[in-house]
Amino acid sequence: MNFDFSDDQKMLKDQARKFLSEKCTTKTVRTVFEGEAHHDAALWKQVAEMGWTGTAIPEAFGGLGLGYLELCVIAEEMGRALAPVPFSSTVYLFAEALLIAGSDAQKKTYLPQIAEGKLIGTFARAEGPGAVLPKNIRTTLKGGKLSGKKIAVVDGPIADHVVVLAQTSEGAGERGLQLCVVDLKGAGVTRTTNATLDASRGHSDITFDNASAEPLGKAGEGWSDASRVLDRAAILMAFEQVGGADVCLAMAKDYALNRYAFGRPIASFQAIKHKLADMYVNNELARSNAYYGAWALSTGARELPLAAASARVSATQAFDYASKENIQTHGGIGFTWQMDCHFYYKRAKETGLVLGPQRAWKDKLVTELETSNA
Amino acid sequence: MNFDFSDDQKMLKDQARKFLSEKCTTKTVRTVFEGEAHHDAALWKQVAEMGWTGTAIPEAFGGLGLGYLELCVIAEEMGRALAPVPFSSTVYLFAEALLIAGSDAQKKTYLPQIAEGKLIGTFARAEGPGAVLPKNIRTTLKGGKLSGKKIAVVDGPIADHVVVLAQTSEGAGERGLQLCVVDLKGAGVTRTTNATLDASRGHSDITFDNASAEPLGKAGEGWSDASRVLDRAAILMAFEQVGGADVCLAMAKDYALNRYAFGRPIASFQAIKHKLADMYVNNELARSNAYYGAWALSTGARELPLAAASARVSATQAFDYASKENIQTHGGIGFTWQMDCHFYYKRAKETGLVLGPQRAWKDKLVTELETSNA
Amino acid sequence: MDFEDSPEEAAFRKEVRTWLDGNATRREGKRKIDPEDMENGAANEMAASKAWQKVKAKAGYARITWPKGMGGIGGTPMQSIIFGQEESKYDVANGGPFAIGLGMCIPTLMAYGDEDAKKRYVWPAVQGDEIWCQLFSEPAGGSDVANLRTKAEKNADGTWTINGSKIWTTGAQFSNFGIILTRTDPNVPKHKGLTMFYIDMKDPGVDIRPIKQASGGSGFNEIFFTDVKVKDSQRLGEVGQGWQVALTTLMHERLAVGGGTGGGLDVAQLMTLARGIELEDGPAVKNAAVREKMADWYVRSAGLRYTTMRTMTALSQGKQPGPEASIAKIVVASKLQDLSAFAMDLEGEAGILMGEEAPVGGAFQGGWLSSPGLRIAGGTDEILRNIIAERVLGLPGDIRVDKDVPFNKIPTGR
Amino acid sequence: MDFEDSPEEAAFRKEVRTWLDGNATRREGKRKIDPEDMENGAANEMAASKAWQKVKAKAGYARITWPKGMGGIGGTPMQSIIFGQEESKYDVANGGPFAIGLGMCIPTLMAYGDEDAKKRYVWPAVQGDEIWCQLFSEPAGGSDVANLRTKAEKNADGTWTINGSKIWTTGAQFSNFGIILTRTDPNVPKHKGLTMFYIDMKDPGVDIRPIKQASGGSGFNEIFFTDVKVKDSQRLGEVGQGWQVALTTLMHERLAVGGGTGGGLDVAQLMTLARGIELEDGPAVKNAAVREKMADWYVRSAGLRYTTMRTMTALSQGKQPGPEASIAKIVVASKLQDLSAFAMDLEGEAGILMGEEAPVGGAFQGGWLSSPGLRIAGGTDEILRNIIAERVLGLPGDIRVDKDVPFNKIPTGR
Repeated sequence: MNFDFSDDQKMLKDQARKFLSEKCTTKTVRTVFEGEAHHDAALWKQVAEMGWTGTAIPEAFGGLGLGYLELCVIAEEMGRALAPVPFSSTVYLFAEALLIAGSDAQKKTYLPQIAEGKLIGTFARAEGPGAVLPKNIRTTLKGGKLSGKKIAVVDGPIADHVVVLAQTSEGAGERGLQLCVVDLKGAGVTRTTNATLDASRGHSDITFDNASAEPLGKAGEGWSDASRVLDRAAILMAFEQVGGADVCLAMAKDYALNRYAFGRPIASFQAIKHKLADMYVNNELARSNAYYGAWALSTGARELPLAAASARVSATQAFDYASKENIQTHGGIGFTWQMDCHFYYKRAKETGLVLGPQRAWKDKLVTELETSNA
Repeated sequence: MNFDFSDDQKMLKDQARKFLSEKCTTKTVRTVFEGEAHHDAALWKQVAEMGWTGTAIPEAFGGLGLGYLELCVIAEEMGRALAPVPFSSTVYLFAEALLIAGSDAQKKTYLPQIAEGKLIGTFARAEGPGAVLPKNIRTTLKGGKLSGKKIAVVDGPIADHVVVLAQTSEGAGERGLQLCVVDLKGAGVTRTTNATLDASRGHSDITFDNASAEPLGKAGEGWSDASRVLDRAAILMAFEQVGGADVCLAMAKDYALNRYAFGRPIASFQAIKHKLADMYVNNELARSNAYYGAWALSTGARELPLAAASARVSATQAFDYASKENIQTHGGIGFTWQMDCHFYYKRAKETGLVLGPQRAWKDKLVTELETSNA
Repeated sequence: MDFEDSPEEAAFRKEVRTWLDGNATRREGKRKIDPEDMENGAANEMAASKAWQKVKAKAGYARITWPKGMGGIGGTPMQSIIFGQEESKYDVANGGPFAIGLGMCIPTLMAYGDEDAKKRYVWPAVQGDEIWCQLFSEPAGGSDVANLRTKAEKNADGTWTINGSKIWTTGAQFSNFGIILTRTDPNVPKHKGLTMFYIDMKDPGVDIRPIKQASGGSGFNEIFFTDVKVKDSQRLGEVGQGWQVALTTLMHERLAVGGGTGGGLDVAQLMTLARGIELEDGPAVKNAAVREKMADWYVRSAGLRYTTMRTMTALSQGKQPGPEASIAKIVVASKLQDLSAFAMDLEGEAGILMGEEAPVGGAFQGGWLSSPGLRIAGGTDEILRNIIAERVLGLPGDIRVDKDVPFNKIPTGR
Repeated sequence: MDFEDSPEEAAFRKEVRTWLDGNATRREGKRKIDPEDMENGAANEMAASKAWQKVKAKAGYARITWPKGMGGIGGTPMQSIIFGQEESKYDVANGGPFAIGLGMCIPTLMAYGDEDAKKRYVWPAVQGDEIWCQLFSEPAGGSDVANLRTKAEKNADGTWTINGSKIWTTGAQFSNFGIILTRTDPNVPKHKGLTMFYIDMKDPGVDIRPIKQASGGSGFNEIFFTDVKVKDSQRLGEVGQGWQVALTTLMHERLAVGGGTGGGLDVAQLMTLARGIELEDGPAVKNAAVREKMADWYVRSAGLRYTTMRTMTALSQGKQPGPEASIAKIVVASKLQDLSAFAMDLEGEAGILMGEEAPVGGAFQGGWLSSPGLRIAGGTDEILRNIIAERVLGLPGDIRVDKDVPFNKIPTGR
């Protein structure tokens, strides 16, 4: 029984924390949040130089070939720092889509560029509000040409390429779905930047009008390919969420210990003590679920889909609770723009929706349970 | 604007409380709870002598003809006292079924007996676990003969008559449903007493084997008749539940003020203070919803079904919370048999299930909302 | 039990309607004003508010419960509720900027100010020529309001000099005057060393800076006072009696804020959304999880609505209102946060969008962004629970370690 | 990261299996014992427990972490977990009645008892001949354990006389001995006037009465002591040092109780129920509200399961276990109450039925009835949150008004 990260992995985590605590302060986050840019290009460059974008990419494709456990510890630190860089979209989504569905040639084309930090990639699935269902995918792929519209694509404004879930024959539902890669600088692609809750990340609607697209994986397998991508991304994102939730708890604790009311630290009032205890419980449960996800991801276990849904739901709930009760613990000052609390409140929601809402993951989780103890 | 009970109604309430505080102590409840009997016959006799069973029955049928607001204030007191008598089954269910669907002759036959306390009646709908749906009503009524089985009928062990929801032609669903009255002492009726959570009330399964039954209301209208009965009963029961919830709050408050830990009343710890504040909020909201139900019931307003569902859901939630957190406030001693806390915990659940579960009422509530702001 | 006016109430309502018909025009639906705008004092709306206030003052409808000639008719609380119900059906700018001044400051002035002050300030405030703000909260205060540090020092000539800062002040930027709670003696226990004054907000020593909130808006201000001179005649109440004076003022505040309904965002809007959204098992409005939530929130909203009716009934019977305001804010603030988050989850990936791009015009994102503030402003959830526990249920107060301790000896954080 | 045994662990597991195969028979599914019965000491199960305990003691598997010859093999905590995992697959009565004695009482005796006492009591307890119980809680105590009144007064001949009562004692009715915390000096602060003894539970002055619980069972006892004489040699630790001694004992308790999983009633059983129940919109297992709840509870159960694995990993790395036990009980107890109530609501009118008549044999009614006790026993939800806040997060303790106050001057309720 060794349900823990190795000493090397912990060392990598410490390095990542040290690096980010220097290069990615909340001032860094605030600059992107309040500025025009959708990410911190300098930080992104350095992250790539550290080799992090290639952590789980096999050496054969220019990566470090370290594996997913290493990527998990880095993800947690990126989450703690609210790093305003297209890491999750490029590494958890785009790169994984290629690893799952890409041909050898496609991997050779794109993965090395990701490892070198030369390519920002993302993933586009939703076309409107509500559940993403096979029959609701109206973006069509025909003869290498893509037409349709995807909404709220994370890092859309700055991405070079996008993997798109598209329909190859109207009305075919799941049977007709296929993934494809599109160069966003190519003809027939229009991007409109979204106004979103979390301005420290960029999002955009992307319209395709006969844009050139190269198929990724087989027609008819687009839905299951996308699900596998999301399962992996959900686990990595869960580490970002757990990292963020832990920072919220630390902020709330630090404030409560140093803020005095009625002559005593507010941390001595049970209303605050028990609030923070609940945060701690949620965060620990979320961390443990994320660990199980990490194990499943790193071993490619059969339990991966259930582990992914559990990690996703648990981490989303923990980050939501910790980020909102951190503001509450701070009181009025915590709701001011000048404080950092709201960055976490907003990132909690962004990370909780960008890979699909809790609701959908819960439904998926129970479906997995039905089959597992059927 | 006069959203309150009249002085006369309040006086009636005070009388009821005074009467019950003398005649129905928790010792009375405990005796029934621990004994063989399913109700306190002496108390039931006195309740009838007070005329309470005829409160809302028109004078023409031997009642006091006071109206539903008067019945509501009495219901609240019965709920406070956990009165172990077949009041709700006889008055809210059986009598209302007759008032809603009975012929003049039927009213003349049964209502005076109820007013005089000579008849215990009840209402039987469910035939198994899960939702009660028209297609699940398999008890059949043919040529004045009833066959089938109803489960967990409240006060079944002591009732003289029962109103049963039955199917008049297999597979007809709602179109075939009809209510009917059955004499439980008649041939073809078998009762098996249930072991239930709340031994201060009796429940039984009732099997009908070609038992004589007189139709009540029209065939095809049984479902809507039953719904109307339940709407009225839900409002009256909500007052019982609000009464019970308020007692739980009072018990918790009294204990917390007089129980000392660490040299101070436990009522001075925020964990307890805020728990009781939440109880208070829930109880006030439930009371207000119940008042609205009382208004709708007494005026026969169009909003009755929505008001009933709201009162039902709100009161069930309040009583559940207050009864369980009252035990928690008491700590270990509150979980002992010798204390009264558990009577409320169990009655909260009994009242919350006997007219159908919260879940079903919530669904009904939203259906009403859909039509109202359609 | 009925929802009808009593004969007297009906008569008054009729009278009010007649007057309103003669002085304003009815409108359908909501008046188009952005509260943020309002708070920032958008000039035109401000002008309209002042004009309408003047008309009401002359007719005695500005402060119905106040005496004749002071903007009132010596009416009952019920009558002002009735006026409010009717007024809300007309296209008028009703009262935003005057609520605090007339609701809290002027009553305090009337209770503790001298005759000259009343002559000078009450009427201009009533008819909307002058706006007042309330200056109690401080960065170090928060839930512990009396823990304030703004100093007022007495000068040789009998005047006072005020230095310090206040925070969370609504409408300071367009206020003419404010009542300010200051510390005049740090050597006595917290509540004993306070004194109340009123000041001229246009004094050069008063520096007003808007506070940007997490939601993006700036409804509140932080205010810095540098050597602000005030006459001793601007003192309200005795030296050292400031806390007692403040209690008069605060009595009204929680009721005022408590009214907040979270912008009316509720189950109705959730249902509108749910009707337009498809989930795995069909339309969201038919989804059992959505229906369960809608029911949970509906019974809480309905419960509050009918609790208010019980309060109004008490009022019309001449009784004191209960603690409903505290209940309302506890219920409404968390409901707004939970309901908005739930709706955004239904919207899915589109849930992160704001404004016009977002479903229902971003109503839920707006509610979700403002809800943390609603859970804090005018008493946090935790303070309100304490208030219910202590004032309604009569449970003991929290253990007080700062009791009888001189203010300057009370432990403070970093 | 893996779930495999380390080579050493694998070797030990193999060794244990071999031993078990030689001394017991494997079984499928759960062993049929009713915990209530167990606690009431059903004779046969008790005999079986004692017999099996003797076999384990001889082999050194009774207390694996203890030294050779004392029922152990000087093993690691991980090794006792491994033994437990393997033992649970065999049809043996494993250890119910000895848990408290060996887990709490005997370690205290070994730490504070004299050599004669250790010689006399340890081995009989280890091999199950003698059972011990723990006598700390009192009616006046509850969460405030040190607030106890049972008196021990020193007699002229150096012996002590104990009078008073204890409550919530598990297994007292079949215990031979107990360790008891008494007050020997009421004139000093609460924690300073306590002294620990061990006593003979068969003493005529010991009156044991079972406590009937709201759930119907009687797992606990109330015990009255009338002039119970004990020798000074039965004192554990110095006079007045009883609280320090008790802490040694209590350290273990919360871990013990915390393990409680609420009878294993969880999402799996809820799904079984949901598969068999029809709702308005079809099978309950397909109902979105039911699915949402199943997911909510599943992630909490799974989170606990994997948290335990993190703890075991820490153990196998020779680290101290964390505060998971407190987390476990907070999560499990409320989940049991909520999940059971939810299931009963699904059952509808049939939800009030108990036992065989009820769906799933009344499993959920049973869980619902016992859950309030689980939220209290071994530390209430509120106390556990305090423990996490103070011991894990390092937040300040509650304000202590009884600090430094002589016990007999501390305010008490009616």
